Amino acid sequence: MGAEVLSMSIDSMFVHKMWNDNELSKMVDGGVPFPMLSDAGGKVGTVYGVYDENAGVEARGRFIIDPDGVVQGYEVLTPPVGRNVNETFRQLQAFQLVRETAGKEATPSGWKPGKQTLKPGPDLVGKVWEVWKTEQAFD
Amino acid sequence: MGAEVLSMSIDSMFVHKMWNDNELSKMVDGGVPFPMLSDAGGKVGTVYGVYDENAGVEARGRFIIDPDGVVQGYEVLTPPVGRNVNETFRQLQAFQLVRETAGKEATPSGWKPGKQTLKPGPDLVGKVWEVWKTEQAFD
Amino acid sequence: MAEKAEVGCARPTGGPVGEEPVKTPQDTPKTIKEVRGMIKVGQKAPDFVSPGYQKGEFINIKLSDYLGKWVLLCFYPGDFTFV
Amino acid sequence: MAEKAEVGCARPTGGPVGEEPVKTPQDTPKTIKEVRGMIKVGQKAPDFVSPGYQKGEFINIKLSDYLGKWVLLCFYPGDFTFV
Repeated sequence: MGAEVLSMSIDSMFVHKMWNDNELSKMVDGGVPFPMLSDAGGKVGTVYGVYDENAGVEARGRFIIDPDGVVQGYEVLTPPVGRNVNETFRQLQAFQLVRETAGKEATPSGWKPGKQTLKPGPDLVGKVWEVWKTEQAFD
Repeated sequence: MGAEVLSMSIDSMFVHKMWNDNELSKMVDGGVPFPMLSDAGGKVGTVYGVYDENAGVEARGRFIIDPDGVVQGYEVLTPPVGRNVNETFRQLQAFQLVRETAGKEATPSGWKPGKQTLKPGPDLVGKVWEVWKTEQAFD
Repeated sequence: MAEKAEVGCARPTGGPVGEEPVKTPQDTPKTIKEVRGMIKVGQKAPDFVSPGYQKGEFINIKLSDYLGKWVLLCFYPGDFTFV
Repeated sequence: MAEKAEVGCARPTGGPVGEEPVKTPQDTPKTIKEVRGMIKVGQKAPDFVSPGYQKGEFINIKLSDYLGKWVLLCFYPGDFTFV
């Protein structure tokens, strides 16, 4: 999918190994392929704004970082609600397209690969309604 | 959908009116129904971490706030990439379900209304793989 | 909830209201400095007042007037932009 | 990219590395205090080093070693949790 995944929680790398071996490897063939990182004390999570000092755990924060090391997008959810992996892929593909076109194309609401992009420029100001319909965000 | 929408940018309320009348009302029947707020100088956006002082504009930040005024989830994207409104609805419905069940149910990755929830408890530790399959995140 | 605003020549503006985010006692001074003003899930959304436009009227909104309801607060780069 | 780690009895740990976030000159002192440490799109992701586990080995990772690649950095509440 064109991106390296890093996961992180306050659990030690020993616990990561146990979770991989005892549960995750039964859900994913061959176990977890990416690095499972350990952030004891939440030092990294604090800097990223996802560490809850009272609970001592990290929220479901997900950060998309481009090849220059720049944060392009992020999402944070409280623990009981899981992420939508497809939405993460959609956003990653959108950011990759914007980068490949050096900003000449932008991806409107609900865009996914194969759908229409917009080409920002003076002629488009006030005319988006002529070239793009609201329904396109939902199809 | 069970939530009040507030939109906000650095544009004045006069510009909001012009945008509504001249473009958005051609895209949405009857124009924009919710309040379009004005954050001149980015004072509110600064507190929410979405104001870019150099560009003088706000990123695409979206915050889900529960009836107690508590932030349950948020997402921030750079300007060229649009949001996915369906994903916002999915998350809102998930947070509402967690609140209605007082945390007795949690929504796994990729959950949407009608799909299986998880009931956290000691018996489920290490056994998620028995009751929930990774493919369920994508169907 | 939305208070109608009188409009003069000055462009009205709003801003955050209320107390600073609560500092938990066990925070070290360094931590307080780093997390101050940072939005966190599970914590109160910072309150604000803001002027705006809705259905033909200029209004004033205070976020805390929406207590009891779910709120989607959406920032965007600007009117007449493209995405 | 991932450096293999020797494991002893102490539980290893990591943390943020590198400089503080750059302060833009036009910031007032108040603004600097409020935005310090806040993650913002369009700005550099704070660098860090962290120990971890991958495919049977204990490793050390530095975020900045991934420059040139897209990275998805995913935090979660804890191993053996439910969602």
